[in-house]
Amino acid sequence: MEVLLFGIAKDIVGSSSYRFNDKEPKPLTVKELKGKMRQAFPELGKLSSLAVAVNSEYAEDHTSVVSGDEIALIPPVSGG
Amino acid sequence: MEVLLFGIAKDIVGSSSYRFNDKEPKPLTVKELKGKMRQAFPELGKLSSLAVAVNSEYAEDHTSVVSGDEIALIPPVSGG
Amino acid sequence: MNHIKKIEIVDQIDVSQVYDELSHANSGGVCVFVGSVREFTQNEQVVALEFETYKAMALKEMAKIADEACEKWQLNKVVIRHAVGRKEVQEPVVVVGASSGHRDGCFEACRFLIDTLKDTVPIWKKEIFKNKEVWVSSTP
Amino acid sequence: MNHIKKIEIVDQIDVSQVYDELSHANSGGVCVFVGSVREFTQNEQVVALEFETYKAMALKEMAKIADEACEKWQLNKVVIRHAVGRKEVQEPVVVVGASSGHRDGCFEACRFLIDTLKDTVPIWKKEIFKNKEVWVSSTP
Repeated sequence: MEVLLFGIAKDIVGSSSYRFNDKEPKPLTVKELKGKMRQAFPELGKLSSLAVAVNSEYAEDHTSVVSGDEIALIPPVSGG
Repeated sequence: MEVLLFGIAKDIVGSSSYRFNDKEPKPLTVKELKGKMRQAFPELGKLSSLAVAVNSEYAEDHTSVVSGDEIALIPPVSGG
Repeated sequence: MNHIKKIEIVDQIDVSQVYDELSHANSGGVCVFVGSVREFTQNEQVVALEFETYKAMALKEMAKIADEACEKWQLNKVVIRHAVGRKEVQEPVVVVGASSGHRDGCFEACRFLIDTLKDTVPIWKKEIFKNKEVWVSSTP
Repeated sequence: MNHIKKIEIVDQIDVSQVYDELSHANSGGVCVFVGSVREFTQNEQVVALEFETYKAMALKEMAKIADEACEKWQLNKVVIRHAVGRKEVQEPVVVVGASSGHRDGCFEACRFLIDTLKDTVPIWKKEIFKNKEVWVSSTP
């Protein structure tokens, strides 16, 4: 399970994507995924917001995630 | 004393300016001028509004007019 | 302050130039409104519009509007340009715009410019239909 | 309906093309907003901005905004175009616009387009100062 990273999230992790270790239990929901990412990279917890997109749509905390989904962390957007 | 005419006022009078007859008493104020114009051309009285500009500024009813002023009738504007 | 305001009455409007006129290093936002000839007015097909102006006075009134906008909002540039003569369907007849540090200012100013222009500037519009011609707004 | 909406993420914005894209025989009004790089942010001199996007998602979100605008207002054309990469002071970074029969629609829609874009579209802006770089809005 891979997570795409952009903006400050990419800087914090130091890479444009993050792959969950195949040996650990995978997150089953968006909420679990965010929790695991914040645990691994505490700086993510300091952002003013952190959303998750599943298959390029904003996802709710309860949305389930499976391997094969295109998952992305969405730090605070600032277009325009 | 000459009055510049535009838009529908020009069409009503049939000319782009109107000259007061030197023999009649001249209007002394904007209000008198409008009255005399409406008397001469009753169709002017049917417009939704009729303003007067003296020296290319909107003038009040009580503004005085003298020969040599640039005077214009301003029918309802519709720019844009 | 006058270098920031561009006030013109022209025969033909070139819409592509206006952004360059409004662009400014301290402006994060530019808002432009372009009015053009619509093909239908109240379900009647318009052939063309014809604009006439009392030019000396119109330029003064347009300058007043630009001044007032610059007092109300912090603007870096303002453009007010109106066309005269006959304009066919889809041709631009007026362009107004403002640029400002943040977007609130330029949006509000741009709206103010066109609304006030329509209220006060001595320009007259004749709608030319197939079988008649009408001076807009002239009768109640 | 999709022919009326133009949604793009590009390397470089050509502001002069947008009016032609929005022009329409049934539109009496076109409103355009252009966002550009300001030289100063809170009194600090900006060298450049750098924009990054999650393109597939950004295009979807931009399309949703255009759809929503077309539901709220009667629009003949909509453009939403954002630039990515490094942008110097005074360069355009975003252009949004709408055209409609009357001016209310295009003004309100244009404001909605840029406000909503800034809220929802996954685009990130890094301010590059002389001695530091900051991802905008990322921390409280």
